[in-house]
Amino acid sequence: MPDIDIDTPIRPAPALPLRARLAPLLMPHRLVMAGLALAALTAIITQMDWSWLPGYLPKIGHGLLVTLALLVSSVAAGFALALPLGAVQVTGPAPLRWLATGFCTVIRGTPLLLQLWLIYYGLGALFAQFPEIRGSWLWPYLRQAWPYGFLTLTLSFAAYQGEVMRGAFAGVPRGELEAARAFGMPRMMVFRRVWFPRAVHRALPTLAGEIILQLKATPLVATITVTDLYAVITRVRQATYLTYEPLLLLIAIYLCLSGTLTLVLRWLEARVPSGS
Amino acid sequence: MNDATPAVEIRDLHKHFGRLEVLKGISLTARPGDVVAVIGGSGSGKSTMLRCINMLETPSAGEIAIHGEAYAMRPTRDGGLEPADRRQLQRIRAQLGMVFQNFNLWPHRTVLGNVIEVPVQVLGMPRDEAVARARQVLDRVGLAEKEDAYPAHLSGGQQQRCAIARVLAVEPLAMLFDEPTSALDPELVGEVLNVIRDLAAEKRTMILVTHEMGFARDVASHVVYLKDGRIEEQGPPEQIFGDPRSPHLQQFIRSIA
Amino acid sequence: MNDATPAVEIRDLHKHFGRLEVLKGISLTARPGDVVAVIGGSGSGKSTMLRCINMLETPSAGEIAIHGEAYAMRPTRDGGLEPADRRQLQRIRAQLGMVFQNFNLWPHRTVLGNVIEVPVQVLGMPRDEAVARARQVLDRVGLAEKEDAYPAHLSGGQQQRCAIARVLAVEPLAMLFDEPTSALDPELVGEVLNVIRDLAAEKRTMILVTHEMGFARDVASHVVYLKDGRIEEQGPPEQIFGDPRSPHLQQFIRSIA
Amino acid sequence: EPYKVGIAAEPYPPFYSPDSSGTWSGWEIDFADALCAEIEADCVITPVAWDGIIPALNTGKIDMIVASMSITEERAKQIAFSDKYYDTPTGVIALKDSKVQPTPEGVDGTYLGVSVGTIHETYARAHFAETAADIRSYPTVDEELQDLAAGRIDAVVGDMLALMPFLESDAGAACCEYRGAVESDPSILGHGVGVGLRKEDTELLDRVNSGIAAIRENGTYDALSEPYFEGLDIYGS
Amino acid sequence: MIDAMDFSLLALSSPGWGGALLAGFLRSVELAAGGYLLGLVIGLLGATAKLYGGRVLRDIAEIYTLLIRAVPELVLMLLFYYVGTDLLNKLMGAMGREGIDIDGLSAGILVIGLVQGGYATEVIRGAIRAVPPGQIEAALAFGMSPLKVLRRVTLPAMTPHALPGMANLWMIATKDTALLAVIGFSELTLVTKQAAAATREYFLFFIAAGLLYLALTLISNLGLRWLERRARRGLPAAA
Ligand SMILES: Nc1ncnc2c1ncn2[C@@H]1O[C@H](COP(=O)(O)OP(=O)(O)OP(=O)(O)O)[C@@H](O)[C@H]1O
Ligand SMILES: Nc1ncnc2c1ncn2[C@@H]1O[C@H](COP(=O)(O)OP(=O)(O)OP(=O)(O)O)[C@@H](O)[C@H]1O
Ligand SMILES: [Mg+2]
Ligand SMILES: [Mg+2]
Repeated sequence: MPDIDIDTPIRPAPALPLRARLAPLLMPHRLVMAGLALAALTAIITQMDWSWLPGYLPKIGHGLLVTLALLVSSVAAGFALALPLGAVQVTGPAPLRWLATGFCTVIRGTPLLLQLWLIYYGLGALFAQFPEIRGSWLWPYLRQAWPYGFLTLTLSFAAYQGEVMRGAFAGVPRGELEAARAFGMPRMMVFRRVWFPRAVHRALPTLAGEIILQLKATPLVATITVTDLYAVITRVRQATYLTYEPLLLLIAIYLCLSGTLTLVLRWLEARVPSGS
Repeated sequence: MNDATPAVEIRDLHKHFGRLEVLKGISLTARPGDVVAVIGGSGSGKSTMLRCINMLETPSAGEIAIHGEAYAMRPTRDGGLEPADRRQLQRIRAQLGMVFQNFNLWPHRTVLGNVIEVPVQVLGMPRDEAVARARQVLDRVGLAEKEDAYPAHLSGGQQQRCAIARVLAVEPLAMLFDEPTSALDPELVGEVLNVIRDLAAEKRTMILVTHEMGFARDVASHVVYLKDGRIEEQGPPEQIFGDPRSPHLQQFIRSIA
Repeated sequence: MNDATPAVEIRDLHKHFGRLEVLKGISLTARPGDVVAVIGGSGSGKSTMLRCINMLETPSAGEIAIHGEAYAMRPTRDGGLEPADRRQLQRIRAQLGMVFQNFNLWPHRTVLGNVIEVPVQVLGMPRDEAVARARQVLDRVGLAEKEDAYPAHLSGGQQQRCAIARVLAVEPLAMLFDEPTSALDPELVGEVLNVIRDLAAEKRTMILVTHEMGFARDVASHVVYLKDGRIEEQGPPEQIFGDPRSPHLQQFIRSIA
Repeated sequence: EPYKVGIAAEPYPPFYSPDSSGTWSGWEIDFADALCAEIEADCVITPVAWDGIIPALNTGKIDMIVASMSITEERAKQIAFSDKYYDTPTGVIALKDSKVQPTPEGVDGTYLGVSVGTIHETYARAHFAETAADIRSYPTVDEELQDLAAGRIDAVVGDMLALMPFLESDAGAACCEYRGAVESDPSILGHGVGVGLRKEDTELLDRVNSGIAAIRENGTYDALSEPYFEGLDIYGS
Repeated sequence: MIDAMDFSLLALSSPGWGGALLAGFLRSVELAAGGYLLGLVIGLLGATAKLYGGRVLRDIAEIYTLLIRAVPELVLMLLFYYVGTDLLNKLMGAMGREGIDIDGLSAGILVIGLVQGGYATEVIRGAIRAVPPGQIEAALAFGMSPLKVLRRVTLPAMTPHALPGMANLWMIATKDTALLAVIGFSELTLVTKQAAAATREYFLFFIAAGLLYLALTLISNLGLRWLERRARRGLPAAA
C-alpha cells in the first residue's frame, strides 16, 4: 500500500521498570476502554450462540492453516519478485523498466478477483486442453485450485510491493552508494551489501500494512474453490444460519494475526537502527 | 615504483554537466606524501574535481592517473568519456580513500562493521585479521569504545572519525577529503582537524577541499585555488596566503578573513 | 510606552526536559535598540533560551515579558507552566520575529508569498499593501529580482535573506536570530552578517545566538556567555572578549580563536 | 407499501436471470408475479446477494425470499417457509470417460463439484466426503460446469433442472452425461423449495400458502411452467 | 478463444450489455469517489487526532485504525448494513420513531469511507510527520493560530508526501466497490458477473471489465501526476 511512511524509524525502547511500563495502561480513559472491551467480550461470549464452535474447530483449524500457508508463501514469493521489480524500475535498462512498470500498473489497476478468474478458468482451462499436460506428473497439481491461487496472490503482492520497493530503492541516500563505489565495490556487491539491505529496511514500516492487505485479499481464493479460513466461516454460516457469531470469530482471528504481524515487524525494524 | 611516481596526477581535466562547463582544463600533481589543499568559492568546481579523481563523476575530457596507472577510458556516443575497464576501475578505487562531507557511513552496520566492510568484502582479507586491524585504526582515531555503536548513535565528530577510520583501514595510496568539517560545530571542527593533522604528519598523501583557511595554511604542503573551473593560482601555502598574485584570490582571502 | 520599557525581559527562567534541567535560572533584559549576542558551548542552552522567548518552548518556571507585557501562564499538572491565553500568545508572537538557523521558509510559497504570508494572514493587512511593503523589504535585502522564485531554487545566502525579509515585513519589536550563519559557506556568511550589521545600525532590537565571535564583538551592544544553563558572564563586548573574568569563558574564547 | 421479493443477485437460469437492462425474468419471477396477483399484493423484485439473503429478510430489507431456497430444518430455525412450490431431483452428471455413479462407492477417488451454499453441497459433504478425493465448492453452477468440461473435476452434484440445459448444449453433450439421481435424504435435501418469510409474519404466511394452493388449482402454475419446462412437472410428487 | 467471443454482446443498447457495464462502471466510480472523499475527511481528522490530540483522542484513533484495518471489508459491510440498520431501527423504534432504511449507495459510501479513512489516517499522519517541524514552528513563531497553521502550512506542505499513498488508496477504493455486490448493489463487478452468467460469455465480460478498470487507472494516473506536479511546485525534484 502507501509507499510513503518511510520516515522516522521506531527505535528500540529502553527497558523500563515494570511499574513505569504499566503506568500508561492505568490511565483512567484506558481503564474505561478496557472495561468496555471486556464487557463487550463477555456479552459476546455469554449472550451469543457458540454451541457450534467445538464441532467446527478442526475445519476452522484447517482453514486457518490454508490461509496462513497461502499468506506466507505468496508474501515470500511476492517479495522476492518485488525486489527485482523495484530495482529494475529505478536503475534498469529502458525496456526492462517499462516492462516492470507496465506489470505493476496492470496488476494494480485491475481487481484481484478478475486476475484469479483469468488465471484459474483461463490459464488453467488452457492447460487442460493439452493431452501431454494431462498425462504428465504435473497434472495432479495443475488440476488443483491452490497453485492458481498462490500464483495470482503472488503476482498481486509482487506488484504492490514492487511499487513500494521502487520508492525504497530510490530513497536510499546516494551518498551511501557512492561511498561503496568509491571503495571499489563491484556493482553486484554494492547492491548486495548496501543498496538492498538499506532499501528493505526503508520498506519495513509499510510492510505490515501490505501483508495485512494481503491477508484480507486471500478470501477471494474461495471463488476458485480453495477452502481458506474465510470459506470455512462462510460454510459455518450457511450450515448454522448464524449471521454474526462466525464473523465475530473471524474478526478475532484476523485481529490476532494482524496484531502479531505488526509486533513482529516492529521488532524486526527496531533491530537495525536507521541512519536518519 | 619509486617515489617520483605521482600518487595522483590529473591532466587537462574537463567536465560538463549538460551545457554547463564546470571544469575547464585542470592539471594537478600530488606526489606521495603531499597534502594538497583545494580552496575556492562556492560552485567553483572543487567537489566535482575531487569526485572525478575516483570517477564518481566521469570526466568529459582529460586524463587521470593514480600511482602511475591511468584510468582506461573510452568515448561515449555523446562526446564524453566513460570508464572502459570495470575491473581496473574497481582496483584503482580500492586504492583511494574518500571521506565525504556528510560522512556517508553505512547506517545498517556498526562502527566496526563499517570499518571492516571494505577490507573483508573488497580486499578479501580474513575477517579476524580485518577486525584486529580495524581495532587498531579505531583506537588511533579515539573510537575504540564505540565499535559496537551504530552510526545513528554517534555525534557528528565521532561519525567523521569513523569515516576516517573506514578509509585508514584500507591503507589507501591517497586520501580525498571533501569539506571534512563543514557539517560540524566549532568545537568538533577542532577535533577532526587534529586527526587530519596527525595524518599529515605521517606523510600520507591527501587531497582536501576545505573552507578552513587557517587549517589549510597549517597542514598543506601545496594549496590550489580554483575559480570558475580553472586553477587560478597554486603554490606553497606561504605564497598563496602570504603573497597572492591574482586579484580574485586576493579578494577571496580578504572576504574570508 | 517609553523607551525605558525593555523590549524583552526574562526573569529567572528555568527549563527542564524531563529530568534534565537545561536552563537554571536566567535573567536578561534587552532594551529597545539593544543588540544582544548570546554565546556559549554546544548544549549550553542558547537555542532553548531563544525559543522560550516566543514560547516555542514553554518555560518550567520564570517570567518573560515582551515590551512590558508578560506572558500569562498557568501551572500544569506535572509542575510546569503553559500559556494560559492563546490570543495573547498569538498577539505577542506576532510582534517577535524569529530567524531560524535553517531558515524554515515555507517551500510551497514563492519568496514573495513567504514575505506577505504573515502580514496578510496574521496581521490582516490588505494584500496590495502587503505586496508593496514586501517589495520594499525584498529590495532592502537585495532579493527584489527573486520574488517569484521558490525557496528551493535559492542559494543558501538568498534563503537566509528571504528569512530576514519575512521577519522585517512584520516590523517586529524584537528580532531573534538562532545561529544565522552556521549553515552557510564562508562567502555567504559575510553576506548575511552584512545584512544584520545594517539592521544593528538601524537600532533594531535583536537577540542573536552566534558562533561568530568576531561578528559578536563588532555588532553586539551586549554579550551574554551561557554555560550549562546559567549566565556565567555578561557585559559589553570589549569586556567579554578583552577581559573575560570566568576561567570557563577564558577557555571558551581560547578554544574558538 | 409493496412487498419486496428477494431473489439472489447471482443469476440462476432458468429460474431467474437479468437482461442487460437490469430486468429480471425467469420461471420464478413469473411465479412470484402470479403469486402476488393471486394474493392481491404489490410486489417488487429485489436482488440481494445469496450470502446475505437471510439477514436481509430478518432485518426487513426484503419481505419474502423467492429464490429457489429449499426448505430445510436448519433454515427453518431462522425463517418460516411456505408450502413447497417446486421440487426437483438432485442428480449427478459426470465426464463420459469416468466411472462415477451417484453413490458413495461410485465417487471413490474422484473430484466432485458443487455450488457453494446449496443443499447439494451439504448432501455431497455428508454422503460423499468419505470416499471422494475432493469436493470443491464453486460460486455458481456455471463455474463448476466449466471446470467439468475442462476435466479438472470428474462430476457435478446439483439440481437436475439447472444441469439439464448444459447436457443439451454442444459442449455438454460432447463431454458429459447424466449418471442418475442421488439416494434421497429428506433431512438434507429437504422438502422442496418454499417461499421464505419472517417468522412473525404469520398472516402473510397464510396468504402465501393459500395463494400457492390457488394457482396450483386454477392452472396458472402449469401455464407459466409450460414455456420453461415443456410439460415436465416440476412440482414433484 | 478470441474468435469464439461474440462481441455484439458488448453493444451499448439492449440486448447488448455494454450500456449496463458502463452504467455499473459509473456507479462504481461514483461510489468510489464518495467513499474516497469521506475517507479523506476521516483521514485528516484521524491524523490530526493522532498527532495533536489528547491521550483519549489519540487512543480512539489508534483503536479505530487497528480495527478497521484488521477486519475484512466484506465483514464490515455485512455487519454495518445488517447489524447497523437493525440497531438503528431498534433505537428509532425505542424513541417512538419510524424505522428508516439505509439505501445501498449510502451504506456503501459509508463503509468504503470508513475503511479508506483507516488507511488514509496512516498515510496522512506519515505525510505530516515528513513536513520539517521547523516550517510549522516558523508559522507558530509568527503568531498564527493552530487552525491557520494547519490550513496555510501543514496541509499544503504535506500534500506532496501524501499523494503517492493517497493514489494507492484511490486504486483500492475503485476496486473495493465490488463489496457492494453483497447487498445487491449493481456496480461494475456485479453487472459483469450477471452479464457473464446470463450469457455464459465469462471471458468476454471479465476482460471488458478489466479494461474498464485499467482505463480508470490510467486516467487517474494522469490526473494524479498533474496533481503531484502542482503540489511539488517549489520542492526539489524527487530523488
Ligand atoms: N550533478 C550536477 N548536475 C548539474 N550541475 C552540477 C551537478 N553537480 C554540480 N553541478 C554544478 O557544478 C558547479 C560546481 O559544483 P561543485 O559541487 O563542484 O562546487 P564546489 O566548488 O564544490 O562548491 P561548494 O563549495 O559550494 O561545495 C556548480 O555550479 C554546480 O551547480
Ligand atoms: N526537546 C528536547 N528534549 C530533550 N532535551 C533537549 C531538547 N532540546 C534540547 N535538549 C537538550 O538541552 C540542552 C541544551 O540544548 P540547546 O539546543 O539549547 O543547546 P545550544 O546551546 O543551542 O547548543 P548548540 O550550540 O549545539 O545549538 C542540550 O543538552 C540538549 O540535548
Ligand atoms: Mg562542494
Ligand atoms: Mg542551538
